[in-house]
Amino acid sequence: MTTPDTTPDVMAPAPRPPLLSRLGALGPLLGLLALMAVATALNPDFLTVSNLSNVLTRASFIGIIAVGATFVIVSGGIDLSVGSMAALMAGSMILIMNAAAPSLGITGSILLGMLSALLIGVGAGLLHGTAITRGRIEPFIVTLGTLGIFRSVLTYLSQGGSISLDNALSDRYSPVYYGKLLGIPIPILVFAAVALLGGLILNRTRYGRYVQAVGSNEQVARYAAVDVTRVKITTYVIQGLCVGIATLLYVPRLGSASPSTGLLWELEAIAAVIIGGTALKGGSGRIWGTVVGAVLLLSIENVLNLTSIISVYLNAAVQGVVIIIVAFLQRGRRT
Amino acid sequence: MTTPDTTPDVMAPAPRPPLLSRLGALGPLLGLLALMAVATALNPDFLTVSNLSNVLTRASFIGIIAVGATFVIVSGGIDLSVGSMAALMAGSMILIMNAAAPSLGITGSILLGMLSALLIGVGAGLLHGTAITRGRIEPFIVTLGTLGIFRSVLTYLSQGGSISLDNALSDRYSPVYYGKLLGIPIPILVFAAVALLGGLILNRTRYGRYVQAVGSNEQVARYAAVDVTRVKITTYVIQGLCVGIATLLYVPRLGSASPSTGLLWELEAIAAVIIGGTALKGGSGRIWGTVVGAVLLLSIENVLNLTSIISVYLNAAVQGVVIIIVAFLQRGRRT
Amino acid sequence: MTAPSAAAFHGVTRSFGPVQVLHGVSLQVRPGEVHALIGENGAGKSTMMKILGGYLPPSGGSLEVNGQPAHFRNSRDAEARGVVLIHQEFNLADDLSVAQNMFLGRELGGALLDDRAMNAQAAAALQRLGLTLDPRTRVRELSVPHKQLVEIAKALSREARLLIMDEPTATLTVRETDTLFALIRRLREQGVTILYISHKLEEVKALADTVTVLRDGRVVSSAPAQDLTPHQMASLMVGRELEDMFPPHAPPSNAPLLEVEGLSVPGWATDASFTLHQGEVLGFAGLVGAGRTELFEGLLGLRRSTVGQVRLKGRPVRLGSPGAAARAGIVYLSEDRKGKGLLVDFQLRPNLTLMTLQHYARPVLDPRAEQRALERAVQTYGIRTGRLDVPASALSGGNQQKLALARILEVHPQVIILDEPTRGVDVGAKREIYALIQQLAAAGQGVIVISSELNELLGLCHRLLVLHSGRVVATLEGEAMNEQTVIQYATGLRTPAAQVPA
Amino acid sequence: QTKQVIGVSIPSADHGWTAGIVYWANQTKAELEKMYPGLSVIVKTAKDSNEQANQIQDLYTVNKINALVILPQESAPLTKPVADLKKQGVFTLVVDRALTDPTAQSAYVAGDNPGLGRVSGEYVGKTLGGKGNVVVLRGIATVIDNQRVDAFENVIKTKYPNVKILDKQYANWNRDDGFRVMQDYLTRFPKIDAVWAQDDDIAVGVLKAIQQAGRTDIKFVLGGAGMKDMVKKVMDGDKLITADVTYPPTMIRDAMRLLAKARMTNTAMAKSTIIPSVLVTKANAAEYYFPKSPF
Ligand SMILES: Nc1ncnc2c1ncn2[C@@H]1O[C@H](COP(=O)(O)OP(=O)(O)OP(=O)(O)O)[C@@H](O)[C@H]1O
Ligand SMILES: Nc1ncnc2c1ncn2[C@@H]1O[C@H](COP(=O)(O)OP(=O)(O)OP(=O)(O)O)[C@@H](O)[C@H]1O
Ligand SMILES: [Mg+2]
Ligand SMILES: [Mg+2]
Repeated sequence: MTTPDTTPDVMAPAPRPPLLSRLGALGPLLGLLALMAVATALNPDFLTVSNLSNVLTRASFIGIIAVGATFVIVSGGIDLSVGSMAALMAGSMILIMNAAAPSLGITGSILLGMLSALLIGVGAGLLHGTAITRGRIEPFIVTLGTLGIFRSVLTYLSQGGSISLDNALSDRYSPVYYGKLLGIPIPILVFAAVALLGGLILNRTRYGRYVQAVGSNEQVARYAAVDVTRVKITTYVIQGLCVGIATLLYVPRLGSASPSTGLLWELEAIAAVIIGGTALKGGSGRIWGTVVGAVLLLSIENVLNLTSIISVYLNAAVQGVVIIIVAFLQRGRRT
Repeated sequence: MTTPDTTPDVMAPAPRPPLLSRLGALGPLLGLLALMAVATALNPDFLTVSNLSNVLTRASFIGIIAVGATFVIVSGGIDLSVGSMAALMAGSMILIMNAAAPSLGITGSILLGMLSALLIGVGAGLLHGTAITRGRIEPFIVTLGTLGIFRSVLTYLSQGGSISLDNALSDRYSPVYYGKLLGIPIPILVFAAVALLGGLILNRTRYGRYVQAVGSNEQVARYAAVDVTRVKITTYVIQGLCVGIATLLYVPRLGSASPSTGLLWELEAIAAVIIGGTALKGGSGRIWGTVVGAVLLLSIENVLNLTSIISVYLNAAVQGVVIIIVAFLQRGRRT
Repeated sequence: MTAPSAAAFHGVTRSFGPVQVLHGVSLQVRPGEVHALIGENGAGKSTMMKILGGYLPPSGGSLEVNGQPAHFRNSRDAEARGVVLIHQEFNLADDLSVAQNMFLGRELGGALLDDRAMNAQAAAALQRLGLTLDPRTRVRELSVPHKQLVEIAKALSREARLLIMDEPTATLTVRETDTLFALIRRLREQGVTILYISHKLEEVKALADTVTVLRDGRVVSSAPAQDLTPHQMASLMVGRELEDMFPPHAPPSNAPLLEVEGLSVPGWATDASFTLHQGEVLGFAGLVGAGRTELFEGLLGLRRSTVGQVRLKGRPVRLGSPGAAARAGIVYLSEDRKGKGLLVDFQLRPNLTLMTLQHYARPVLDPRAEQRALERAVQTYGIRTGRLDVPASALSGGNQQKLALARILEVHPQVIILDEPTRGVDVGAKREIYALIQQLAAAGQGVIVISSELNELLGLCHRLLVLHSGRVVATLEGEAMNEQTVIQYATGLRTPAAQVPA
Repeated sequence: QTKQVIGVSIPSADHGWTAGIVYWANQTKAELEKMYPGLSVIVKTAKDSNEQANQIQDLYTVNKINALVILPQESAPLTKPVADLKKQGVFTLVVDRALTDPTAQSAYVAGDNPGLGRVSGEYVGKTLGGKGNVVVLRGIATVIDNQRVDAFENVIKTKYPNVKILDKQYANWNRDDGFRVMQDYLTRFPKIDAVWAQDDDIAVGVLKAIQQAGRTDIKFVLGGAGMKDMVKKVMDGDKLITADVTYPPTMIRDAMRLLAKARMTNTAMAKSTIIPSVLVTKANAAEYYFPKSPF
């Protein structure tokens, strides 16, 4: 560099990040494409519109929850309770709908039920966020606790059995899952909307920037006048809302809730987030990665259903191996 | 060298070790004592020797695994696979014992089986550690993957059913669980030994110091010429060994392994570690806290079985509430 | 030269990605001398020293230590040859204790560690620096100057033949600096060679035998210290004549801007009251540990504190949190750049705009407007970086400081509290920061400066408050505002009998 | 020759009984495919209701099944997905757990959960001579568990009012929980006459706990489902395991056989077939002993 004596040297125009790290960032996508290629080779039906639409529809539940989990994880937290929360929401929602139907009518009670699911989500999020920030308890512990609590309450409500939506309600409500708009199943549209909105919030709004800052270094964020407590609480509320939205789509599908509803969804959601390239320690993350992660997880399951090359006992092993391979493909990003 | 020429007057006194944070450090212990008081009030049988010995014996499995988990977590990692690993070990161990009995004799094959469990632990630990350090894959993902893989392999080996130890072997081996030494059940003694050794290693050896340094600041550790890769791999090996030891005690109890063996042990082990005051993000931790955490978790379950004050459906809710309360008691420690 | 050089660089180059930082530097360090290395922020001083210390490999060229070629793969290799580096950015594990950090990687004891011996030795090493500190304290709990002293003690406790100090005094006040210098001189007598980096040119003049000036990754001069005045050093560094460091200041108005009454921060400061006027630059002096940092952290709700009353332009305000303070127009620059100042993993742009995002939200953030702001700030504050899209951690220490300063000034605050504003900043840039402070004051804003450099405080401030053990012991202005008086108050040699109401 | 694709969707082998289901499903697949050349049988396992719902959708869209045999993880959540398949023209044979909407199932091969509870209740009541203390270990919180326990309690309450149920806790159909819950029961209740473990896996843990405590007040432990080890014990005249109540995983075999026959020979199949839960005692144990099954 030939430097003029006085003025600071002119900045080079920001060049693009190195190719390798850009490729690494595409890791999960590459993983998904590779999986799709293998799947199609194993069973050409994989690539049919109806199958792909099935897979995406299913990925919507975990995917929507995982969008919320991305916020929580980027901010440096974790929420283990999402599966139980979904179960509790589904159960309460159905009970409320059934109870309200005689007085409010079908549509009215469905709307009331939907609203109540979202409210439970907001409430749970506030509870988590407050216990974690003001109560200064580790997120892992708080949400492990509520994992037990939510599921227990549902078990109590259902007296150990299952809670089913009345038929009339079920018929009116089921298009929310089974219906299509412009040929695309509604859950996929909702998933896309949630992901887009999530991406926009995380990457293009003040709040999203604060979430990243808090996850990167809470102390610095605090000194920079970021209201860390509010930012954190809000991530848990977003998580709760996302679980609520996923439950709104889940209930019309199966029309019931039981103590085993949503079991282990937390692991799947967190796995989707991390396969997507978000670091568990927080600070940075990307919604599109999470979306790819969720689709990838559900595709593995789908492929296993489509083929019978190996023993049924080994399904989970194949899933495990694929997850590790995909994570390996995108490891370039890590420091 | 003594004081330099310009003797400075004594500086501000060393800041007091704040009483509050010292009390906070005792949080889990306080929690345990409170729980024991409540338990005794609810059912005086709680404090009987035989009940306490039952509780401690059961706590041994999770406790020993949690000692290993403390190393992993302090170093900044996580191992989700411990439950599946235990199941795989138990199954393999039994199969090996059964197969070897005719040729090696009872005692020989028991020893071979025990050795093989420990070797599986070491192997799994090496696998995890290597994938995480050299493969640069998030620990969460690696061990989520092997969680599926280990359990699948066991399910395959058992064809979904259970694998049982032959009677002759079982009779010879069962004292390892049911036997007593100086009136104390062997699992409790082993737990105590593992905890003491773990505490010694973590707090009083070079290696333990490096584990903390790596978890606190990997870069600093690297600059101090700590072999970060080896330190990390070793924590997973220690975890594997601890799971192995726990399995050695587990198998003689029921003499069988099945796909439900060790389910969710990972959550219990991590919960024990964190209730004990180790931060999930790594850097510092204490084995005695982990021990208290494990005993506490198992005591909650025991108390619930000893009383019928509330609906069984709500057991998990009570557990959740107690966990959160205990964590709240020891929150003083957090920064 | 008869004896071989203690250390020598031969045409050493170093690049980070496409950006070349060192352009073939050659340098001889005579054994047993104190050799100062000076240069503007980002000139490449730390990079050179990291290479010598075994922390970074060179891209080209070669090194010699004691006449023998040196190819260090890591710092352990360098230490084996007696080369020890004290980092500019602290290199301590927060969760470990002071003693554990000092002995990390070379613990005492056999199979079991001998913590008692390590604690004793650590305490002794700290004592040599005049610091009485429980070696079992976790580093997380230390203040920045104390971390600095621990970092120094850590290096001193190793058997160094060649000791590299990268801005060891950036946050130390006169007394600690004096103690350190006494130590350095003793080490020199014992034949230890010292490579010393500092932006405090008076110190360099007082201490060094030889001064080497680095500019843009090239050595521009290497000469005996006695041949250079601090002013000449500065001119060599920036490559042109520097005018007066401190621009003349306009008198402040009499209108009070910020009035604080009865501020106490438990354990740190007791019943402090002061008034900042519009257009005033108010200094806070005191020794390390006097509680200046904590006082203002308390004021902004960053620590637990109690306060009688705070008035801004005569109106009572409540400053419960940094957010409330920022909304009221009060901002604070932390002395702890790495821990509290910058998001080191983030790029420069989000770092700069973190406190002013509302200006870029319409309502969706406009990264291009942010980028323009960054380009402006880079110009205004002279932030030197090869590229704009690097993480903040890739900036040199002084340039990180400028970025942190730029962030809080983006807020256009009324009251600006600056804790060590020129920490690690080169003379040229320092001058610009001083000018900026005067400009802000001239525009009617109020500036509070906390600094370890007495010169800076004396040259910059209208009035000076001295803190001792958490109490305001003096308010000085005019004639009374001189080095001797300040030191007397700060060390407690003089008591606040003559206190003027602030 | 008719060509038929039968999909079989069952829970994955996560405890003894489901392992038996998986085993018999695979055995029967081999048997039937050999017997009927035009037939192909696809066996799939699912870890939860949600996955099972996905799975039967995949079986329809991709594997193009004509008939489905399903042993639902849970009834309620699978009712809708099965009903959908039936609407698309797939013959749906539901095994063990009846759907909440009976019109969703073309045919039903039923295990008899209330029956299991009833038979168990009768045995416990009668063997105790109408008087004594019983502890109950439940399974996992599901409808099945409720049906069994309700039927059991009902028999005890109405027919044996002097038999006292001391407590009911979940043991999650696994051995470890059986052991732990029983250990605590033993601490808590000084006198227990009989244990209803409801499931043979739980009973394994219960036996170990009793053995460890060395308690002699317990007269017998009644499991359920017909696990081979337990049936063997009954056969051999074990002191504590005096009987068992079947809930045979072979019901999946029976269902598959019935369906294959009906489809391949184009005959109608009975709308509902009940596989009763029967009491296994020393007298009839040999009939229920399948040493090759994993269960
Ligand atoms: N890891 C890195 N990646 C990219 N650039 C870097 C990295 N480390 C340093 N640089 C660049 O190298 C140049 C020299 O940095 P260095 O830290 O050596 O400066 P310095 O002379 O010590 O400055 P200061 O006085 O501010 O401490 C700077 O422009 C800096 O941005
Ligand atoms: N009132 C006090 N009581 C006890 N210790 C004190 C007190 N004031 C200061 N200290 C000591 O000073 C140390 C650090 O103080 P610190 O350096 O943060 O103060 P400061 O005045 O902000 O320093 P600087 O002038 O460098 O900013 C603490 O570890 C503490 O031991
Ligand atoms: Mg530097
Ligand atoms: Mg300070």
